[in-house]
Amino acid sequence: MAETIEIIEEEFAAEEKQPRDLADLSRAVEALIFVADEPISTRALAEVLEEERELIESVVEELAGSYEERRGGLQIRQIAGGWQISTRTEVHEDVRRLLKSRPSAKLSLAALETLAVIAYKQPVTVPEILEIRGVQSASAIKTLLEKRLIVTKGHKETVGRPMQYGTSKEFLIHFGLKDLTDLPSIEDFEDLVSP
Amino acid sequence: MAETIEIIEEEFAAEEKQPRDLADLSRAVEALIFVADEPISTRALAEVLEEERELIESVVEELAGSYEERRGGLQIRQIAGGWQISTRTEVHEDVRRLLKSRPSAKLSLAALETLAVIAYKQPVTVPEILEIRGVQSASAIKTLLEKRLIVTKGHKETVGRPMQYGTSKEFLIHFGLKDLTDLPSIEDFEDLVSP
Amino acid sequence: MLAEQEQYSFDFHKETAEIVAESHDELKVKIGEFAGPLDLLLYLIRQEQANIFDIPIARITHEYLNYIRMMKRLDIAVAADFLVMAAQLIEIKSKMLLPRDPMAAEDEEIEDPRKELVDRLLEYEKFKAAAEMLYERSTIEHAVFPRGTIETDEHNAEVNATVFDILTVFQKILARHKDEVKMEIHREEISLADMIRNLRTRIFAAGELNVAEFFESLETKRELVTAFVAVLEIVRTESVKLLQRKTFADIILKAENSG
Repeated sequence: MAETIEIIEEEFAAEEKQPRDLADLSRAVEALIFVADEPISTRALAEVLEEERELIESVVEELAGSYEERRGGLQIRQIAGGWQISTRTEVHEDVRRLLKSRPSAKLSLAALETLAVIAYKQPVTVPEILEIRGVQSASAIKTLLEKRLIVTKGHKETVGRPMQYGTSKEFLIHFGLKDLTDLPSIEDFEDLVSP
Repeated sequence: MAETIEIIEEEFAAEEKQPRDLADLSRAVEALIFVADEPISTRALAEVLEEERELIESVVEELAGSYEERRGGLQIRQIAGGWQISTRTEVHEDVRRLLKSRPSAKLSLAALETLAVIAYKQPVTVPEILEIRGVQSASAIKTLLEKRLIVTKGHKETVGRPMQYGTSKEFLIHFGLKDLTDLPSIEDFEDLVSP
Repeated sequence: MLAEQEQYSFDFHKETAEIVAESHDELKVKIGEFAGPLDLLLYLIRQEQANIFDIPIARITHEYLNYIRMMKRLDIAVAADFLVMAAQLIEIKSKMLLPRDPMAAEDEEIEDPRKELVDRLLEYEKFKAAAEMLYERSTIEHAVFPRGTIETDEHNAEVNATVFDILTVFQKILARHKDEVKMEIHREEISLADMIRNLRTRIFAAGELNVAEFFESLETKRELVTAFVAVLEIVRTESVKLLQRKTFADIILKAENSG
């Protein structure tokens, strides 16, 4: 009799630290991605849920896949080093009609060129950008700073200690990039330019 | 016969738009509920989608039912005369833990102003910050201390020996600065101001 | 519908600058501006269907200068960088006209004066292609929307900051501060008539007034100037005289009837 009781107690103790089942984890992950106001990384999810990163990774991927399969109005995607729920491109016209939003003011050609140089050459200084573009980029840089697409990256330790610039997290979000390695390599553009 | 076909074709052309299939409507409805800042009413949805209210009503109910069935982390619920996507009660604990653990990356404008004054004028006392900002900064200073962006720098040897504040090592890390001389000066951006 | 859309959707390809020949020597810039001298050069080279590795420098220079002249005629400010490039083109052109040094060895490689320019153009063109890629990516991204605000966001109505924000915020505080100081000065500004009235009241109330002390009680330069004029004025027009009881002593304003 005493033996039986012991066994039951052990079972109870084991139950207390039973791992959460996958459906439960997936539920939690979905809710957390929804609530986070910025793309949330696998690491942050794992920390909040106190689970292994690898496990969370597979749960998120499974969840993103299920959204994909369902083909509803929403998607879970990887952006700026994290996961985010957003609408699908297919419904953008309806969404735009609701938000009465026009495609947000786009960047000028000068700003786009400057941003391309900064993205590929970061950290990069104003004189270095001038060297590549052949034209002053001051107002473009100011616009990019104001739009938070670029950030300062400290002074360069050369004569005059010029300020260096690099791209921001907003840059990744704005251009739908997972991270900087998601940018196509600059050499890839070589084939496109004049023969 | 040929005439009849023509007439039918004309009728089709006259119809402004072909009715959307239900899956398509459901996708749009889901996206609209998701992006709306407030619970969105069936009427508003019907207006944006240019469909009959009754049809939209049944589409939303069907969609809410499918969320219910799936038992994921989110639900579509009717609230304040509209529809809203929110997290399920089951996951509230995880959500609360996330909100608590939120990275201290964000600062209110008051905190940012106070931090700016401290960064550029350090070591600086509370009366000196008041003098510059023109408003009390007590709670901002408390926030900055809690976020470890500033530290105390001893008492100033004047009347009342007020406490002095300066920026911390975390401040440097947070803003990607090597050291305090790396803080941008007005001159660094001078070239950007002129058009 | 189409026209309406065009108003706010920037098209990378359409808004790229272009020069359209209206008649033989009347050129016209169609839309926008070239992003820089290299952008213009690439356009001219493509227009001439020239090989970028063998740029017909004389012809391209001619076209380039034409463009600059046209801009000036249209009163469009030509950025200094365009002029710098014009000078470089002329320099390359003249170098190419120089006869080969007869003393140089037959097999000695002479560097093509165009080489540096070609390298810059090729490098620039890569980034121009990258800019186009960014443009296309952002167009796709504009069809994707994040969720609307939810309750928890409201507890978090805060701004994300960068070093640039810190500096801008600091500048704004300084500017605000300056405005406040200016306002105070403005409030305390006093007219000459008021100053004379004030001075008179003080002199006749006490019978005399120490000029240095009076001046010290004033705060701004402007007030001092007004006060100085007021002193001269009151001495000239009223029964008040200036006196100094001994050398180097304070100057006193004294009402004459009070003895």
